Amino acid sequence: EETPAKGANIVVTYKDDIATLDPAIGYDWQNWSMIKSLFSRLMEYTPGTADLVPSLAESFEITSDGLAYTFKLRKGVKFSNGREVVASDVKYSIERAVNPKTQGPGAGFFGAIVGFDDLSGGKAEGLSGIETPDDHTVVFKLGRPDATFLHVLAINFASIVPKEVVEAEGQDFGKKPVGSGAFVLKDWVIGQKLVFEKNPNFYVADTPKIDGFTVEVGQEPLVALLRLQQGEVDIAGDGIPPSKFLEIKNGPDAADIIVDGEQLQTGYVAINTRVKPLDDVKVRQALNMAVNKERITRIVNGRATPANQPLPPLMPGYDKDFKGYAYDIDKAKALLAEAGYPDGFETALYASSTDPNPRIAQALQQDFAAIGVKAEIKALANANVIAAGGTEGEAPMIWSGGMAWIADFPDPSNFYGPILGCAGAVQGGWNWAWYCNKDLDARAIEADSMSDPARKDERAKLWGSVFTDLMADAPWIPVFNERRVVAKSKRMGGPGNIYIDPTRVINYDAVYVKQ
Amino acid sequence: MRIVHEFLRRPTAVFGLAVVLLVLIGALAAPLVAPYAPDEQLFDGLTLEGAPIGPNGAFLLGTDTLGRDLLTRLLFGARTSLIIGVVANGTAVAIGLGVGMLAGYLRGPAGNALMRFTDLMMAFPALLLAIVLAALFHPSLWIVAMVIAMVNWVQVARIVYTETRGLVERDFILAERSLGAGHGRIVFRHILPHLMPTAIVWGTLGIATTVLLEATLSFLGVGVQPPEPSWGNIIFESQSFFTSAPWLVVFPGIAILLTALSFNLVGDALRDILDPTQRGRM
Amino acid sequence: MTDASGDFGRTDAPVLSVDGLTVDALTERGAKRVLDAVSFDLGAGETLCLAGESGSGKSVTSLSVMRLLPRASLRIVSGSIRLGDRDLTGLSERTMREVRGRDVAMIFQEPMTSLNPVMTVGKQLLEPILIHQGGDEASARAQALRMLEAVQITEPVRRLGQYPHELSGGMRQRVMIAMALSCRPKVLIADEPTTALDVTVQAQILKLMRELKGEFGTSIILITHDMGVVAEMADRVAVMKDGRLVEIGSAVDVFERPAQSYTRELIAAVPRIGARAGTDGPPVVTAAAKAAPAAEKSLEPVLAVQNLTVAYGARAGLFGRKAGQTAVDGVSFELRAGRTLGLVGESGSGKSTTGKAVLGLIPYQGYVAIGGEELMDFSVKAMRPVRRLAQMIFQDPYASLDSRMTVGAAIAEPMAIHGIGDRVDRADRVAELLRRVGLTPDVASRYPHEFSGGQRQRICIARALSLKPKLIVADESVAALDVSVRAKVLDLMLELQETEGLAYLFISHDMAVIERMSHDVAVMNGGRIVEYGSRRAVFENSEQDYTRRLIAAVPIPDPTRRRLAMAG
Amino acid sequence: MIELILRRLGGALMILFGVAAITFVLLYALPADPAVQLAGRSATAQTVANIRHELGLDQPLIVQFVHYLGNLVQGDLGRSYTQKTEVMTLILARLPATLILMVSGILVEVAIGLTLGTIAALSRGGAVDRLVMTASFVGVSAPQFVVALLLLYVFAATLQWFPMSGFGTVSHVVLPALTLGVLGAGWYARMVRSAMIDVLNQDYIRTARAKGVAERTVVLRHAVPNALLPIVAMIGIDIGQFMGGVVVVEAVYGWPGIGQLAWQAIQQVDIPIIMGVTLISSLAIVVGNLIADLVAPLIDPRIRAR
Ligand SMILES: Nc1ncnc2c1ncn2[C@@H]1O[C@H](COP(=O)(O)OP(=O)(O)OP(=O)(O)O)[C@@H](O)[C@H]1O
Ligand SMILES: Nc1ncnc2c1ncn2[C@@H]1O[C@H](COP(=O)(O)OP(=O)(O)OP(=O)(O)O)[C@@H](O)[C@H]1O
Ligand SMILES: [Mg+2]
Ligand SMILES: [Mg+2]
Repeated sequence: EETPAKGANIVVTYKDDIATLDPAIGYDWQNWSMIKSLFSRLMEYTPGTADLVPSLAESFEITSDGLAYTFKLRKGVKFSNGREVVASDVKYSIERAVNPKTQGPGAGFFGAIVGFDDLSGGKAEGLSGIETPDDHTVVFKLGRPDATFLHVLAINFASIVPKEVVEAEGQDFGKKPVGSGAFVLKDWVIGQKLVFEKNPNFYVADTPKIDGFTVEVGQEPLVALLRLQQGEVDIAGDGIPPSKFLEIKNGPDAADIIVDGEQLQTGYVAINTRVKPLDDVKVRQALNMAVNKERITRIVNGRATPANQPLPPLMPGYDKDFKGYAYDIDKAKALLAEAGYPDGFETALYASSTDPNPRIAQALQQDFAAIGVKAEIKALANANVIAAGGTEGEAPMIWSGGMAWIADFPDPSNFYGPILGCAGAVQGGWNWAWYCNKDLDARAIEADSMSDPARKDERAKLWGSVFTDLMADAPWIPVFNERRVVAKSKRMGGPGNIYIDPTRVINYDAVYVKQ
Repeated sequence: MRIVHEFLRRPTAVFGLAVVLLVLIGALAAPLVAPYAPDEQLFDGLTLEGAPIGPNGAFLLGTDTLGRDLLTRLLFGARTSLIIGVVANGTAVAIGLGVGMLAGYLRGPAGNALMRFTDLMMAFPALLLAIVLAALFHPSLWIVAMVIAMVNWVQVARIVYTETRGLVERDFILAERSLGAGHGRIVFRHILPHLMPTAIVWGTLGIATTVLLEATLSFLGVGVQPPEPSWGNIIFESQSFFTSAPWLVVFPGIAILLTALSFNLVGDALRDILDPTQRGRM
Repeated sequence: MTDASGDFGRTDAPVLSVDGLTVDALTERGAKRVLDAVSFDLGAGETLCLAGESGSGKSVTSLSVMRLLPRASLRIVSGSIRLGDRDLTGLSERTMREVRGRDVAMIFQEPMTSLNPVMTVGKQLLEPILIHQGGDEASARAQALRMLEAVQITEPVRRLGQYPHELSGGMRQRVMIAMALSCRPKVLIADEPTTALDVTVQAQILKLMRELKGEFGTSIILITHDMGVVAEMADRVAVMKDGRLVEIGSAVDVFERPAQSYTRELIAAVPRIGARAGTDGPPVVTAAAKAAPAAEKSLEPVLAVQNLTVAYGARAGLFGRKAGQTAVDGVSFELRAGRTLGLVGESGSGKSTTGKAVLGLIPYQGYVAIGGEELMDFSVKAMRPVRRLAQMIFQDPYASLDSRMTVGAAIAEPMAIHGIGDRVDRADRVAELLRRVGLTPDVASRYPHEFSGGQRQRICIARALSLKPKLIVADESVAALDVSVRAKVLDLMLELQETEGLAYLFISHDMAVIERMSHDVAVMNGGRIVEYGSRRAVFENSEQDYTRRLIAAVPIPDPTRRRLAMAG
Repeated sequence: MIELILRRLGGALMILFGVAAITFVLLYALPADPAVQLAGRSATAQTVANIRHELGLDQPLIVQFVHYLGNLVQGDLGRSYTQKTEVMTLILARLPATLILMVSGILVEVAIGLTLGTIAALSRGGAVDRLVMTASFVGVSAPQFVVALLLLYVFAATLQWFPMSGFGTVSHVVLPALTLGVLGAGWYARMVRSAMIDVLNQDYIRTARAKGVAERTVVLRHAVPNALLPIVAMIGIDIGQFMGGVVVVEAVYGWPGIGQLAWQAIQQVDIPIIMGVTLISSLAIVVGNLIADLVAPLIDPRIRAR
């Protein structure tokens, strides 16, 4: 049985610079886990799982109509500047996340709270739906029941920040964050490294298990891996590049170095339902049947599992009995002929230009070609693909790889609204299939109002049916669920799932060095 | 006739020409000589784990990370790369020659304005310009070629400008003016031929760099689009594989180097032959 | 081969003795002999002049002695070069380096380019002293200063810290001499040391060399194609032709009793100043003109210049307008058909600038009219009719021909520019012009570099003639040529003047040439015409010191006459 | 001299203005919308609109530009969209690394180029010459990433002579500088070769030899300084290019230079950073050329006279 070594410091690398550690703004997978460790929230997940537990909140109560949540705060929790966390900080932090001036991307998550529209529309300064009867009690009033609300309070945007520091630092708060999480930021050398140190006063026992960690940025993944093999680096944050994967996987240290596990991710092709001839459901079904997903997973060296529905297997509501569209070229051709395209047609497939996405796009292209569909590849920078996807009638098909990141929280609703619901099918939206099914939208709302935890399973089932029913219209080709593969040094200990935590990627609070 | 004769007497030049012709023929006859289709992802082109296969009997130069035959892709890629390296780079040299020559010859306000414009273009980050231009005019081979030309002419213009300034001071240009020669005649008949050595050097040295620049653009998503192969993007796509699948970098690298070198050998020979003062010398 | 040293009958052992020196040039088509068994001795304190036409092997001889032949292309095949008891041909490069600068030193033709432009004069002067004599910087500096004083440079201390471009040509050549003599070499080889200099400066340098020779006891090999300089300087003369030494003997012997017809030709070709004293105008060369001496053809001037002023480098600067440097300042003259105006003056006096301005090649102020028409603006179009009347021949015939154009095309160029005739007509005219300047029409397809200097200048003349101009501005057009070639080109120009009625504005700093060619002479100094009149008046009764100095500085190709003058 | 500098600085301002204007228009023309990018996948249309408004992106181009210029005049390059930090801070943080890499890269480049070019010129037409000229082609055609990784594998991973990654000590800079040197030396070698061939044919070289100066000294003291002028001009150009960042080399060696910043900003359409880096590198090019012009007279005294 392993025991964590005391006083350890580890090194983590990333290629990209860390944009910001402001919890109201940070929204990429690198800073996501760091923000998690710097700040605390009312709710949290048990490390390595998707199980919600109260965190900064000691306890909470939900009214039976699901429209009011009352939280009792833990006493004596201090920000790293020494001040105690009180209820008004919670109110301030959420309001700040919603306030347009903050330019935060997460405002929409709080849409259920009363007063949201006024604040985000600039008509009010605060959220009337948050009340603080005393320093240790917070009450949220919702305008509609929201089954995901507890998850919402666990996402980064709901992190608690000290008002006086935020106001003093202004926009620089993201570089000089002050929170009440497991770690504090000691030093940030821009473009080089961030040094995190254990928060000795953290309210969770035995957490964190290391004294600190240093994030080195600007590190090419290939080089990071080399350094990891030599013991200079403990966690290669960007994972193992394709060119090295097999070498490592088949190498002698594989078991010690590689952590490989599922994540809440689905790689898909969005088929634009508003572009001819893709507006014909038969055509979309034919395309679904044309894709040889087995071969595509081979191209990513088996680091993925073929998918047949939008939800990844770990997500509640995943239907493991659903068969989806099997790979069947003859049937696909027949469907195309039925739709009036016996000789296929020409279209375009957009993809991110970072490896391996152009390769996957080319594999898809070859599969489409087999049924006569000539898809021109447009491998562009992410920003350009996103722009094309959000412009009506622009991109016929988009391969999502490189732009679809992990779910914000482990709930099926997070996989619907913006990317498959009517609300996302707007200019600048992320519903690249431009799929809008009012009926399904209604069912989604229905599912999300089942906020009673007792109805959890019922809700999951309802959600699952939304996704499987949607596949009849085939707005997506679910291609695979990519597993996350992290490389860690041999000295790192702990179960694999704290390195591929479904809600935080790397769980810095939980990782440790073996004695 | 004399040029042909002189040319054939130089072994290095003949070697260069042979390689250039070989590449050209390879490019043109790619569909006939290539063993496979250029974007055919062969089932047996990848190991079961999805790794590319090294050179062997079936795939003379190995396969790439999608299981395509590398030799085939190099042959087809020659088309793209020749267009980029020769046409795009050639256009850049031509523009540079034109602007530099005009600015150097005109002097005065017009020449100054031209040179300030060149300075401005020089101060402008080339890659950014390339990215934006390519993003605006959806990337296609010819667009990419023109974008590269737009970016690369500046340095040529600078050098040509300086050289032209020197030429204009020379007696034979003065003599030409004293004969009443018009500007066009002086520029095209008398200055231009003297700039050919510079043009040839840039034209050949720039081939390799432009071919690689195209690859950088592809990587940014503004280059030639997959699956269309180019030597540059073959390297770029798989450069991180160079320890696990070195053939993916080495062969296209050799192709670029050899082609650029051969053009250079041909260019050097032509420069010597076309320069009458060099005739008969070693 | 002559072994002429014997008949001079010196008893003391020669300092340097070259015997059977044979050098091959390596070309693509095999070896080409450039020096063929050259032998001569150099006595102590003696000045030996190597004369001969361009390409005869003078420089190769001197570079052989220094062992500085370009390794890739020239090779000593046989022969010996003995310095004292050592054969230089057999020395290692290392030992040879010790010889260079210490035992044998050399100065070159071009003072402008022979000094390293990015090194101070002082550093360059110190170099040989430190290399060959060792010692510390301070003592070397002291010696460098003494040398600068010896070559009579003004402000020697300041010069040490200056760069070559800050010195005049004459000063640079003095520095070269100081550098060469700084280690008191036994032999000084001077390859055309004064060719690039003004006559007046040349006279000073030659005088200096003579004085230093006495002071340092150095033997000198002086290479020159100027027989005047030979007469001025030589104890003995060696004449070279086509890589052979054809004649060697004492200066007086060679000048007065040349054994070879080639030597005679060389001496005869030298224009002598004062040769045309007592006559008006240049000699008549064509038979027709001799028969019917031309009357004044017209009174209308072909070229009229009034108050011509040219300033260089005037421009609007950030801090107000810059005036620029006035190169020509209020010059006036006129030139009639069939006549030659000689323009003389020392370097930088504004002669070329005047020449360019009257052809409208550079902006000017004042009045210039060609063929009675005033030049108004300088657009190509407006100037084109004038261009047909007036042409220019430049100093350097090579530089003024486009090296990438055949000479046929070059000669046809003016006709093409002015749209005269079709291809066939032009080809005919080119052939006719080539014949006219003494070349065969078949050379039309060759390139300039395939011709000798004299031939190139003929090509330039042919080009200038192709439009049948009335006026030709000839700027130093024979300065770059060998004496013998020069004489032929000058004769050609005279002949053309007689037959075509050309007017020449003849620019030269060589008083002897001006005397031979001109009807009238204008003397320039500092951008102004200081004296202007008929040639006879200017040469025989000059009112100006400046003019008299110019005339006096011209070396006279007669060893007896000049030395007497010096002694007196 | 002062007038020259003033005039050039005036010109530089014009150029910077031009660059700013062109960049602004080009970025504006890009189809990618920074607000959409920032808002992320889960954002509502309202959130996107809010962000666009807060960034001022909903204003007409000209208003945005005037606003930008107004701030620029006060030395304010704005704040990064993604990082919210002042662009000036971000650039200044990375400037030292960029400058160090630039200087050392150029040094290595020039050292290799100068040596090889000189050697080639001295053995003109010979086997060594051919070898060097071919090698210069290899340098020019080699993909940066591969060269960088190769050096890293050999000298850092295997031999462990140098650290693999990072910034701080002299040993950190060796490999990145070497990579840049190997890649850039080809151009220099070619230029030096032709300049040296020219110089070696000059009269003053013959003069030096005639003085008995050793061949080494002839080459190093007499020839090389005269061949430096075109190199200086080239260095001027290189300064600008390196200031814009050498993305690949920085990435491989984890070098905290401006290149990585620029690269990320381009991917994220972080317009203030792109603008800032563009302006800085333009400024560097102008300054680089100015320095080249100012250094030239130190190398060649003839230019001083002009
Ligand atoms: N590097 C060389 N390679 C081949 N041939 C050469 C070389 N240098 C000189 N020659 C040839 O050697 C011959 C003698 O040349 P040299 O320079 O000695 O003539 P010169 O008498 O000094 O003429 P000038 O008066 O023009 O200086 C010429 O025919 C010339 O073409
Ligand atoms: N392009 C130019 N720019 C500036 N100054 C010039 C230029 N050309 C000539 N000068 C200057 O003008 C003056 C006259 O020069 P010019 O060439 O007319 O003299 P020159 O009498 O022909 O001399 P030389 O006998 O040396 O040819 C000199 O002081 C010279 O330095
Ligand atoms: Mg000579
Ligand atoms: Mg002159």
